[in-house]
Amino acid sequence: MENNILRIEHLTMQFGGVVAVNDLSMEINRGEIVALIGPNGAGKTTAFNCVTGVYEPTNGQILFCGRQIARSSPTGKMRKMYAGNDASAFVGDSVRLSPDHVTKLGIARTFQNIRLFSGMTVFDNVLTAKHLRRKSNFLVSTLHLNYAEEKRMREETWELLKAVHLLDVADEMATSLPYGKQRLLEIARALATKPTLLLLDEPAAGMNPQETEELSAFIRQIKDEFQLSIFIIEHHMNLVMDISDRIYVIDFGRLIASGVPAEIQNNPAVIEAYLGGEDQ
Amino acid sequence: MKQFVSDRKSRTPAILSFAVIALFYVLVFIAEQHLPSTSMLFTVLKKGATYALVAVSMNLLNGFTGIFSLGQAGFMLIGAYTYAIFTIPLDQRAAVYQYFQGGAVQFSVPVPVALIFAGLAAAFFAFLIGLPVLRLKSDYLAIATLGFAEIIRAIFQWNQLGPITNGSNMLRMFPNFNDFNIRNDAGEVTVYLSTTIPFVISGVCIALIVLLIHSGYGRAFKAIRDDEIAAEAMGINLAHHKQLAFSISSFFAGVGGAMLAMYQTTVQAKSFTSAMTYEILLIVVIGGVGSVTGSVFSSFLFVACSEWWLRFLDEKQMIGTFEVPLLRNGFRLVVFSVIIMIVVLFFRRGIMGTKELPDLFRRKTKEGIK
Amino acid sequence: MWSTVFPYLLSGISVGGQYALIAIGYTMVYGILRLINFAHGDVFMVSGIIMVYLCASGIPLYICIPLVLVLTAFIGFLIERAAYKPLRSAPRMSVMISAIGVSYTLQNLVLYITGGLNQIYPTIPWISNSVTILGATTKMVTVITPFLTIFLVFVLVFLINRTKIGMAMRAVSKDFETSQLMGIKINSVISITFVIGSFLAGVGSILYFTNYTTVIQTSGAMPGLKAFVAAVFGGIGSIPGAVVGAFIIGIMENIIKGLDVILFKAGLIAKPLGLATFSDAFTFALLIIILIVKPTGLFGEKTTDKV
Amino acid sequence: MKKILSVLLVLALMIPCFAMADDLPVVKIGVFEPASGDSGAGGKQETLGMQYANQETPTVVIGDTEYKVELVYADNGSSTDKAPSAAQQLVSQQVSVALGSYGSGVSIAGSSYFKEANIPVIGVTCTNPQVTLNNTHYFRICFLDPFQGTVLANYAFKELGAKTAYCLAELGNDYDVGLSTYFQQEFEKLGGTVISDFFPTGNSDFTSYLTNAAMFNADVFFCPVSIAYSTQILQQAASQNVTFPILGGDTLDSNVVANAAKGANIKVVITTFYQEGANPTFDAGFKAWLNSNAEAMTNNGGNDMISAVSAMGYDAYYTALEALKAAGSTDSAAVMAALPAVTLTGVSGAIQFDETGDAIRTSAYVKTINTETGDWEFVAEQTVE
Repeated sequence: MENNILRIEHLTMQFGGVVAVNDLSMEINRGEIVALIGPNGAGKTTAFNCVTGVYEPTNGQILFCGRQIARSSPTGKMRKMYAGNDASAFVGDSVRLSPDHVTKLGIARTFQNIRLFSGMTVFDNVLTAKHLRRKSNFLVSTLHLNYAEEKRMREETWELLKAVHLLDVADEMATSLPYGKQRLLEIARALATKPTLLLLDEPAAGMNPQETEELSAFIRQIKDEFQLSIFIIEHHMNLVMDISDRIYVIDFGRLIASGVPAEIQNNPAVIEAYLGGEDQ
Repeated sequence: MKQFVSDRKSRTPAILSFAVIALFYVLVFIAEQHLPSTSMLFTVLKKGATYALVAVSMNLLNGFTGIFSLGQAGFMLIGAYTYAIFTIPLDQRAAVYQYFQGGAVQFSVPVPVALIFAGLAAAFFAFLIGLPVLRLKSDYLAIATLGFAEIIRAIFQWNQLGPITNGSNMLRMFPNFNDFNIRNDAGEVTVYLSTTIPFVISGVCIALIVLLIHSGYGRAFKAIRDDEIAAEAMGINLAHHKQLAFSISSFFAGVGGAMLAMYQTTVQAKSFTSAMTYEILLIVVIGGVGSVTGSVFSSFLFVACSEWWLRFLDEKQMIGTFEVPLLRNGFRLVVFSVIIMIVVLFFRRGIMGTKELPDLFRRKTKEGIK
Repeated sequence: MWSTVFPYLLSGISVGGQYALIAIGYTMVYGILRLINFAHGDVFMVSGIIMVYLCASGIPLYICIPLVLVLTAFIGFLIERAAYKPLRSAPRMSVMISAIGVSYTLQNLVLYITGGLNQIYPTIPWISNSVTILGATTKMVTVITPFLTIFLVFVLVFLINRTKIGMAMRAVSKDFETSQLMGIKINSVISITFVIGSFLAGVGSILYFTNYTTVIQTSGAMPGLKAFVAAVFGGIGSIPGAVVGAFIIGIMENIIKGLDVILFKAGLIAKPLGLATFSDAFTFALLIIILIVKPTGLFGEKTTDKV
Repeated sequence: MKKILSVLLVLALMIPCFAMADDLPVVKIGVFEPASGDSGAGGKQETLGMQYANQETPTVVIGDTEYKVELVYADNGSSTDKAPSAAQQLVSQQVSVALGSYGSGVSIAGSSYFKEANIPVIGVTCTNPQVTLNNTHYFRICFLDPFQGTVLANYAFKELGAKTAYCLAELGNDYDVGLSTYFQQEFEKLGGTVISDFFPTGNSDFTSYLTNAAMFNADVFFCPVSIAYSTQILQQAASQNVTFPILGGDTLDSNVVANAAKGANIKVVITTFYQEGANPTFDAGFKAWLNSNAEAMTNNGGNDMISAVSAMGYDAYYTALEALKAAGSTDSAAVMAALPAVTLTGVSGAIQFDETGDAIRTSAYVKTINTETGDWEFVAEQTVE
């Protein structure tokens, strides 16, 4: 089977008149850490939401391990107001998998604005994310006849928490944790779904330099430990340059550059976009 | 120590709570044997047990899955009718279906079976209703379910369905709580069970709900309550799980309805109004949204106040020759609703908040250690 | 055929007008607080009770009527301050529950005061007189209701579009937090909303009870619920929507009551089916259909929640 | 703040119940009547009869000891879901016998609780046969719906010459539905046609139903509904200038209804148990009592017109006393055993129970409203053999 795990083709996402993502094409190979960077409002998170099935793309298709998880072309009102590039390519039967389905296939994500289960303990947050991998139906698990499975899941959860160094706070309420730990917990929760591709949306946001240091090490560690490919959105350039194998840069929804960190660092277009981005 | 992670807390509180509950059941049984069966206490206990089940089933939706449904009365109605229709003794049907030549259903099933039927019927309707309605957001969902309850009520009252539902007329003569008493040949009661059995029924149901809440599916429900988007991103199928919660909740609401029928000894569609749903909702709120224990407590408290403790407010009371002012028919309800408003406004977390029975002991034991 | 349908149409339009006046209260409050004010129907009922007692106390009508309206408006204001203001920061569900609590309280209070007996509503001269139009005899009020309603709606719309407070209202309903930052006095705006809503409910109650003449603690529940359905149907938050919805529901409901006759006369059915049973249920069926087909209602503008 | 409130809450719950002190031993008679809801007015008027009788004869000699008769009230709220707890209340206070209720539905709903505690109940004006059928504990001093339905049907068909009748009943009200069914059966037997319709509880817009009747060219509009609804129907009928007479059952026999029809251009005919003037001494005494007692006056709807239900309540009270005397004890079971044999000449006529526990009644009063004065006027005494 082909070696790219995620392939985005001519992805365009348009809200009313606003084109958030415009004709974005990119791919992620197995075992890679790929970063998507760009000024605020460049459409990075929108791209994530398209991949994870939160949004239905206006145009384009997304393949995961060679399987279509989204494919659509402008329809209805959109056909008139469509402002992206060629809409001809993907006419015909559209595909849209719901977020939970996408996760089941093996794509897990974290959120830019942390979305932990506020009413639960750290431990339960992670344990809950194991729900989708369970074998037993609801009658069996209601009557707690799936003792073995439950036990296994608890042990796995325990391992995960150990991996992210949150074991000591396992019984705290998730929302009572400091910011940095909450982000780690989100990652642990994502890992609990047994993904092959992990999407990290600004994992270092609100972390101090030292925590960021640890984070980059940590990301590498989990990548190897869980044989992941990682797709990351991040503003911390040091982190990005440090960990990513390849980088895509978008500005106003358009892809303006791609390549290995070294190339990106001294790409005039990128610098311009960023400086421009900063100025506005 | 691995497997003890997350329930590192000692198991004693749980055991203690079991002990307390068991003791309570024993007390109820003993009391029933020795106190006069006419005592208001038993009315309260019977109705309380019924309401407890319904309240908990509503809490499963509103408190644990975050679905704000106001359809409870409708599902209770379905349960009550199903139970009644299937249990009215054959020789009584002619009398009950007096305007419909004894009705269409010409068989009756044993009580336990009928109870399960009641639940299933309610769950089935819930499933159908859920398909379109559960896509709606918070208060739209609430009002839509409320609407469905009203529609169900109208359908059951429709004369054309008379042979089955007895039109808008009362269903009665079906086995009620008193038929659980064991009688000797002379017809005197030897063992009183008319209160214990309802306790057992609703006890079993509530236990099942608690088990569900603590199962993986229960966690999934809570996840949906806390953050739908995150839950979905963790691979939880919203539609499927909401549908599940809705149907299960309705199943138990249906059983509760059947119990209410047994308590009232007659069933009539027109009494299952939205007011009934509001009453149950208030019980849930007073007990604490998201606490099974709370719902159970407040059910008994609510019933006891409205049926028993505050009754005296409805009658003239004399202290010596002085007549206590204001006391007359209806005053009880005024006091009652004022109390409720105070709870809603100032004790928003209710009696228990989100605590459960074991937590109470847990705090105690902790203090003990210190 | 027409002569068959017309009388139902007539009473439909009149009851529709009365629903409309209640529905506006719902829709305005929802527009601003995103709250289903379950107590609104009971405010309507209480207004009726006040009228009964004022007249019984021998105060002449021309004083009673304005007094009732003022008092009703005041009650609306009071409820908001007592039951909703303290919960400004609380989750929406608990505010909604508080509303249910208020409705429960009002009903029980009236039950206590009236002793649970139906109160006969005072007959207001002229508008209680019978008139015959196109062969259908009815009360004057039936005829004037729709016109009065439309008139009041126009006044209201003017108020909202032309005056400063109206502008504030629109701002608040668009974006609560921002308008707060912009220095709009949220609380006074909300209070005024409740006052207007209750005032209209008061007018509605005068018209409604002049038609249906008995008031009891539960009189408010059904009209209230239906008015709310009307508001949702028309697109909650939109005043014209509420009015249109109310008229549609009022008419439909009465058509259903007469459906047996209409079908019978049209020779479509051999004998009456007792379809009148569904006169209430139909309203809710309508609600659910609209919610599923177009959740924002006929005139409601779309709201998107951010991921 | 919270502290204080919680204390208040506790207090509110803790207020003790004050007991009355008295020298004579007390025998309790339960009054199982609606004091609120749609039938509230009727229930109160029925209760008035009992209260009057009670203050007329406040004591009774049972065996050889004199007892003070205490009326214990329970409001069944005229709804079948409130009735059980009201019945429970009376049962828990161990009444020797209960009276009531106004409205058949609530009587049926409460029945089984009295049965379980074997306390006898004397139905006052609950006319649905189902109340006493296969019950050993439920008795009744009024006539039954099949009888009343027959009387009404005959009157409508023969006296009013009606060929088409429009029946309107409240959904799920056993009294309404029952009576209109029996009316329909008899009326159709006589060769008339009947259109029957139902309105949901709490409905207040009857214009459409009246229109229905008109559209079906009904010659008579039969609405045996509770006072709350009948008043509205009459007024809306008046405002629609309906041509057909309005026919009703015993529930309409109330001054509240009469007042509602006052000055309106409508014809109202009903059947009932008692007509003012049939027993002058009772009338005089009762009116005097009403006028001396403000609360009673308001409960009677503000004037001293005598409703048949009051007379029935009065008779029910004395029936209960007779039963207590006959039983020779306050034990409810004994009273139940004694009741079938009890006979009494009440103000509403002779009372004697048949084997099902129903009073043997063969005549009903037909009344109409004089819309000028707003009074009930005697038309005829109908007898069906």
